[in-house]
Amino acid sequence: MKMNNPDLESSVAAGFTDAGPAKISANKVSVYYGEKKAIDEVSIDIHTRYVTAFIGPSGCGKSTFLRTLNRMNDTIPSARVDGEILLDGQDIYRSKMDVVQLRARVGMVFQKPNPFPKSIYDNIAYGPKIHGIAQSKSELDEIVEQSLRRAGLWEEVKDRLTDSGTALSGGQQQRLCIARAIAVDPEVILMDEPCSALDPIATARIEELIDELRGRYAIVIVTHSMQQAARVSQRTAFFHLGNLVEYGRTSDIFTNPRKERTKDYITGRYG
Amino acid sequence: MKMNNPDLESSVAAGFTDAGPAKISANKVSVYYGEKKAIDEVSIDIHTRYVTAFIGPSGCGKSTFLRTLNRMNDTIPSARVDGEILLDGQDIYRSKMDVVQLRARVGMVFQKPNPFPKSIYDNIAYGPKIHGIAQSKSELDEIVEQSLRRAGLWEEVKDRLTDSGTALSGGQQQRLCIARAIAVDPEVILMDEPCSALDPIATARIEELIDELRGRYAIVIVTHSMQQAARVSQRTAFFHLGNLVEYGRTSDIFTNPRKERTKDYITGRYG
Amino acid sequence: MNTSIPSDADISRKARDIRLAARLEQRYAAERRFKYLAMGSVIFSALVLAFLLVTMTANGLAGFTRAELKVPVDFAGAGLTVTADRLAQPGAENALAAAGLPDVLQFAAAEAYGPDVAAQLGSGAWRDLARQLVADPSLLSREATVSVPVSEDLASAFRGDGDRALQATARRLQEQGVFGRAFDWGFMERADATDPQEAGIWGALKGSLLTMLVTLLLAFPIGVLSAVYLEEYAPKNKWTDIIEVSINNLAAVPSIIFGLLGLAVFLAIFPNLRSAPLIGGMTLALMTMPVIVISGRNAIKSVPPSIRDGALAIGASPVQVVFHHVLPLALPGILTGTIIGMARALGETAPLLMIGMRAFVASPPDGFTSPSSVLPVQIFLWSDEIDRGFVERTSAAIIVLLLFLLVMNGVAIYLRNRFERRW
Amino acid sequence: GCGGQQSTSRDQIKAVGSSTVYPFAKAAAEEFSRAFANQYKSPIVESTGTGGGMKLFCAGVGTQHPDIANASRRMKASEFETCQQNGVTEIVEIEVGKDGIAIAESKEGPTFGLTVKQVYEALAKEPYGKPNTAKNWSDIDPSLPNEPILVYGPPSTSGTRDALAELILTEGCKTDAATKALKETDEDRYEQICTEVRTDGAYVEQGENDNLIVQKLASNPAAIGVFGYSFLEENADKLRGLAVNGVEPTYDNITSNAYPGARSLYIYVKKQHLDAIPGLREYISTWVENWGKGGLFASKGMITSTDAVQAANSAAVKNMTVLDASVLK
Amino acid sequence: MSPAIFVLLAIGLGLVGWLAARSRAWAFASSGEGRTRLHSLPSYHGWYVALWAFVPAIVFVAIWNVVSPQLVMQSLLADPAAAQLPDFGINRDTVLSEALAVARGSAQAVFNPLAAPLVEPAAAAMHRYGIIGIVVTLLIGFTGGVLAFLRLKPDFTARTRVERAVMLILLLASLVAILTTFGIVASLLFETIRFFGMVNPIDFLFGTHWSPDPMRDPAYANGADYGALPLFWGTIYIGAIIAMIVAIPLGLMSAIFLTQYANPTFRKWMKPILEILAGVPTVVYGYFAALTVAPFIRDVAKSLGIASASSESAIAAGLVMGVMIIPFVSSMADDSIAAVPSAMRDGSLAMGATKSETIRKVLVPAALPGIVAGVMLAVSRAIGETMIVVMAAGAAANLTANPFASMTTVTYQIVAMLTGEGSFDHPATLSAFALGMVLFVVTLGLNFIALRVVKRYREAYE
Ligand SMILES: Nc1ncnc2c1ncn2[C@@H]1O[C@H](COP(=O)(O)OP(=O)(O)OP(=O)(O)O)[C@@H](O)[C@H]1O
Ligand SMILES: Nc1ncnc2c1ncn2[C@@H]1O[C@H](COP(=O)(O)OP(=O)(O)OP(=O)(O)O)[C@@H](O)[C@H]1O
Ligand SMILES: [Mg+2]
Ligand SMILES: [Mg+2]
Ligand SMILES: O=P([O-])([O-])[O-]
Repeated sequence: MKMNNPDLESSVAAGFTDAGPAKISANKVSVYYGEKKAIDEVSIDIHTRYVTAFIGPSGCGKSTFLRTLNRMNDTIPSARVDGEILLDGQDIYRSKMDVVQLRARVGMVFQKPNPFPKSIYDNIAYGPKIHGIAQSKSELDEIVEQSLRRAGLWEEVKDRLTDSGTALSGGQQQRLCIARAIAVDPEVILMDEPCSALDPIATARIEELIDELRGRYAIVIVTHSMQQAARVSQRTAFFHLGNLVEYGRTSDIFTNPRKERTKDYITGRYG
Repeated sequence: MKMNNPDLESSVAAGFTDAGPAKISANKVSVYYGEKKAIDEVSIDIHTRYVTAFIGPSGCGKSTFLRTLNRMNDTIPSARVDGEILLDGQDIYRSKMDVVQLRARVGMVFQKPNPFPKSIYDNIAYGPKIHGIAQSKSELDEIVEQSLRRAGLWEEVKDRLTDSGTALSGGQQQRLCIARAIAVDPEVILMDEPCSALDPIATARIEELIDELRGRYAIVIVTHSMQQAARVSQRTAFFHLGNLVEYGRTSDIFTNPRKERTKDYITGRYG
Repeated sequence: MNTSIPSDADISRKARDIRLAARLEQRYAAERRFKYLAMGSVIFSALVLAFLLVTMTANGLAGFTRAELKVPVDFAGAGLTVTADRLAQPGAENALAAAGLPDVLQFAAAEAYGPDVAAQLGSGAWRDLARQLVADPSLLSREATVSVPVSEDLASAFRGDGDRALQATARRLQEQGVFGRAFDWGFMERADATDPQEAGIWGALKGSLLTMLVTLLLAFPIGVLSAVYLEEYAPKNKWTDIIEVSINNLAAVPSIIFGLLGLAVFLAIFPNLRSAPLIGGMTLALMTMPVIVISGRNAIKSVPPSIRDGALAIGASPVQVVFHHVLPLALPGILTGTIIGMARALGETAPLLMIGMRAFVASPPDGFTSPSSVLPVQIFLWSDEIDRGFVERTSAAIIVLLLFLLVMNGVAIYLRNRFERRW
Repeated sequence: GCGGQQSTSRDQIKAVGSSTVYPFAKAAAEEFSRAFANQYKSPIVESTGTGGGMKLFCAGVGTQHPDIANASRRMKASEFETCQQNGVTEIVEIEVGKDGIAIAESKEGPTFGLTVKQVYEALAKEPYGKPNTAKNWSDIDPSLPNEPILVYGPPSTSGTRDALAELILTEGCKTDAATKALKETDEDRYEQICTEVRTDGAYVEQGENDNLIVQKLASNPAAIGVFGYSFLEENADKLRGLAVNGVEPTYDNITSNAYPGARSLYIYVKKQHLDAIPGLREYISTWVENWGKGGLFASKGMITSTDAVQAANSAAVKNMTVLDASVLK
Repeated sequence: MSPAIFVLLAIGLGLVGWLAARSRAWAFASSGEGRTRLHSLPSYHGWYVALWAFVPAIVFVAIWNVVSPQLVMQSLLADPAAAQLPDFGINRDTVLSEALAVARGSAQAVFNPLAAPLVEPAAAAMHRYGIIGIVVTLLIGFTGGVLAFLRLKPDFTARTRVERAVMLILLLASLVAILTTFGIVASLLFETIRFFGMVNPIDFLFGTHWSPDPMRDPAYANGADYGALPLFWGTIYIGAIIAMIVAIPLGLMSAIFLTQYANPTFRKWMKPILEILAGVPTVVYGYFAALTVAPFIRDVAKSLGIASASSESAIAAGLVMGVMIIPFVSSMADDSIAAVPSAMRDGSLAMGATKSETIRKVLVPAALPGIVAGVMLAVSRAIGETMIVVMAAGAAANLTANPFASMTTVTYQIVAMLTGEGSFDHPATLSAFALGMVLFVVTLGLNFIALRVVKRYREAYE
């Protein structure tokens, strides 16, 4: 399997004794849907410098856990979260937490590209506008261009910024969604199976992009493809039945899993 | 990787010089969506004795080709099929072909379980009823029970046959759909990623089931999981960009692919 | 890489966060304003409705009552030559009239309260009395005090309007305890009349029932079937577009134009059926059908394609797919559209004016082909009556129409829930 | 079968036409069905407007066509022509009474009398050919109240409006000699000057719903209304009739034609239907029996015709004298 | 012989065919060694034969229903008793039809003595032709059924054939809309052409002065009095502008509250309650507008110094009409907002948008086609409304933008002209048809454009 964890191979075992403070730190987080426990006391630290991949069989709670990180699960009436999630040391589930601001800091990209039915420009400008990030039209233009550039979409769309975002191809749409998330300059970007609806070429393009964004943002990516996790991430967390089974350097997880369950999964005994 | 091709390991290279006539035989089949060619001159023989897996990256045309085998693509107005597909030697695209009867002979199970919003009993009984397979109520009961048994669902639902099929769990629903397909006693069963919406336990249950059904029906299964293909199939066809790149014994494909592209895919270089 | 030195990115983020926080106050204020505005609209609409309903009920309740005078009548001594047996047969009322019942009543009233008051008995008072006699033939053989309606003049005098002398009379009678307003069950049993005291709503109500039945029986199947055709089978071509445009257009065409169509086409084919519920129903059906088609198509569209695929894949034919799976699932949605369409048809006046349903029909319609009025037209006609007694009757008729509407909606909602539960 | 349209019998009388005559026709129908309860079904009376009624009436002879047309004006020659063309050759015209038009105001309003000239000047679009600039009554005549002109009246499609134009506006218009002379030279213009009503809001067309006028007058004492006399009578507690040319709109004044606003009401009967429709003769007789002074129609607000007219029409009913086209215009 | 009997007969034939064919198919299925698999279910065989028995029979019944009365009539006229009949005309017809009615049993006794002797022969003739009819119906139905029956065999494609018939019925049902459209055009066209023979279409469509006088001699009908522009303007101003200014925000905001903020139970109750607003008869709104709203508006306007404010105003009618159509807008908007994929909402929320920002900037724009459709429906309802206009807006054809002026609308004029005093050969009365035609053509045009727009939009979306 192809690995591209450049300078990090030698650093300390990921997630547990890493240098520097964690960007996001979850402590014994449990999530319930009504009566049903979907996540069971998961503790994990996420760092800005790495791309962290969540893998695991379908229904193991990857998406659920991801959505707790920016409180998107607030939109599901039956969902309830226990435990503590710290963003830069502050609990995001404390009562005074401002969800709007939180989500500006922790952006999200979804499985199915969901551009707004607006122009490409407006798709990107939406976030900066509502948050009042841009002071002027030219500043806004600047932000739009830069976000599209970072998402590697600028060259393809610069001549048709007024076209509808929904008129783009699937891969372009997904990059548009990433650009949209970047535009508010978040600190963390969460991606829930961002490539599962895309063809291989588009997928490759997104993977490259993730690699380029690494370091600037803490990136968490959920994927069902172990190959993808291996390709893009430096840290991997393996979930199973709502538990975090193993978390560590991607290279270690794939070549030398410590738990039997991880090994079984990696070698395709299930999933 | 776990392989369970019991007695067939020693037989002749699959699909090309196999003993006995093919159940389904496709000759230079091309499929177009409007202008776009989604399948390019695919020829393949499918035999009753094996489970055949179609693998390949997303968008390569697996589903498209599968749907040509029971003319489900008739429901897509823009789809057009060239070439010839023989079922027991008869072209299913000939003008006098009765599509309804064809589909009774070639059943299909979909990616997302789609039970009818009727009782479990009625879900199974629907097919036999419209085809007039059962002559009496008791005969129908018999068919329902037997189909559920074969699908390994009987024990779980026998006490609640009047409950709605949609009230079952995902895995149960998918088995219900398989039972529904079995109930009309088809000759071929086509499955399009039947496990991709299921959890590992349900997946394992379905895989077992496929193994039990093997030999009685010609089974074709599309999957994006190479592990799954390896586990359940005896023959594997690898599609890429609308082409059938390689077709042969599953063990050969996974251990000793003849084409470079197959190898790249198997080793996770893309997809 | 040293994480303790803040990077450019971190600095710009700090600045951003400050700006962001500054705006938050405003944004939350906007959020609250928006929410209250939205809530306000709902409340406003509900209040208007409540206001309308309350005023209408307040005005209309009186319409269910009428002024009645108690008259002692000695039937035994009046020499009515009608036997109790005759009363059991049809046409008993006319037999009583022929036997001089009106005069007997007139006489009894004059005896009891003087000729002035007797002159103020309702013109149809004897008819009421006849009905009472038919209901209780034993009255014929004894002396009894019966309640009968009075003339509109006396009734309005009772309200404090009109003639001063009559007002005094009314007051006097009321003090005697023989005059007052009483609930008028007959309002729900009689048909139109020129005297508001005598007018009833049953004729129009029955007309509405018959008309709606025709509308439903025509519009529902045709609407559902065309919705099925257009959504499931129609090839995407010019002809389909034409059908689609005509249906959308028909849903938007002002109702009066359907009246013109009914006049020019239906009444040309069936000239004898002017004013008949059959023609009214056919006209309204054309108006209702497109609404059902449009909502039906939406309902059909929202049935997940996976259900169709599932059925097709086990060898169901396209027709079976639709009739076994799609339609039952779409039914709740179709019913919703049908309610909306039928409710509109129920309240429709203008097109029915064109096809003669504004006729004065003094007896309830016998069937689909006999002349009739309908509730909204009756309301329209009564609202234009000279007699002021009709003001209350009009409001009462409105209440009846609204109740009809509620019952219709209730039935449909019940059916909808039932169907939803079954799946 | 119900397919054959030519030969079906009808056992109910059908009358169509004027909304003005409608209440009386209803009353007649009720009276008729009371008297002949055993014999005949009660008639169907439909208020279609005079024009609509004539169209239906003249469409032909046969059970699918009405037997009677109620009219608040005389049949027009053109309508008669249509009748003839469609085989309705024997029509009996019966003048049943009169409808007074009355000008009235709320009892709370300022009392004043008007002349036809003043009414004309207040309501005409172009009094004597010049645009109407009068805003207040006092603009027309200083003796009138200094109140804005606001008149609720019938729409141009109604018979009452026709009567207003013919019986009051044209009379007022004729008081100007120059305009009167115009009749000879340019009749079209003359008609326009004399009958066209202003549309700037001073004259409000109030549909056919006279009840609403009454209520609006009550809520707006400065306004006056024009409508059928029966409404004034019915609402005598709320409204007061305005004297026109010094004559109060009372029953007697209208009957005697002293009050300048009364028009004849007619019913037209298809003689060809007399033997075919059961009860038709009797129904017509009901009209005759009730049109007297103090009769049923009078109590509903109809103005009785003069004795001579009544006598002539009674005779017409008796003999079923067929209408002669030459009297129509 | 009443037509019901014939219909029952045809149905009976069908039923017999159905039963026979079905049992025949059962026999196929269970005969032979083991079991033969039929192409179609037995009940399809049943339906196939039933159709062949029923349809020809019912077609004959329909024809016979038209033909037989004439045959009866002929034989009746040939009867000696018919010699005394009056000459042609209504009397002759009624006498004949009375005799027939009595013979048929639908009347007890004759009103006209002449009819009495005809009753006997009429009954005889009817009986005769009734028998003939029944025999022929039976014969035709039977032949059809038997021929169909003989075609049955195990692999007979009964289902395919029956389904073809079903498809035909579906197609016919959808053609009703086209027929209706033609019917409307046909019923308006003739009189419209007559009208345009009297009044120049240019004058009519672009003239600004509307004061047709139905009482005036049509010879003096002057195109200048038939300028319908004030009517069109009034219609648009009241129905599409003022009413919409009320209905769109209130309806939309209600829908937003109900879908986005309210809890599900509140929504479940409130939605049908709001729909009652649309069901209140318009006469009631008319009174409300005329007696409560209009005077209030006049007083407010007067106090604001608008001297020209009349108590009949476009704004009073428009406001009340707007309230009336709130549910049209809110229902449709509700549905289409609820139908916006939740991915859109999630996308926006994940950007840190507040709920109202999400609604205003994402949900509403995405739901716009549905909302627009609802608004279109509401506009057409408002345009078609008459009663409120009659009662609250006055009837003066004013071409002004002053909302406090009195105005009138096309539909009101149609009703007024058609139910008024004027005769039907007068251009004033005929103008109703021309007005109707204009309305029809305009809505048709709008719908055509709407279809185009929706199509293009859809293409862009998917
Ligand atoms: N809205 C919800 N209400 C109730 N249960 C839910 C809801 N969403 C998810 N679940 C359940 O929670 C569990 C975890 O689901 P989740 O979507 O997080 O899994 P996942 O790992 O993301 O799976 P996948 O790979 O299929 O996306 C599953 O059992 C699922 O059925
Ligand atoms: N209805 C359609 N109209 C037009 N193009 C289509 C349609 N369905 C599929 N395609 C295209 O045809 C190609 C093959 O699609 P197909 O669904 O067969 O791929 P697949 O191998 O099944 O992929 P996946 O693993 O995602 O299911 C793709 O490029 C797809 O975009
Ligand atoms: Mg997930
Ligand atoms: Mg697929
Ligand atoms: O209805 P009218 O003809 O009397 O106005």
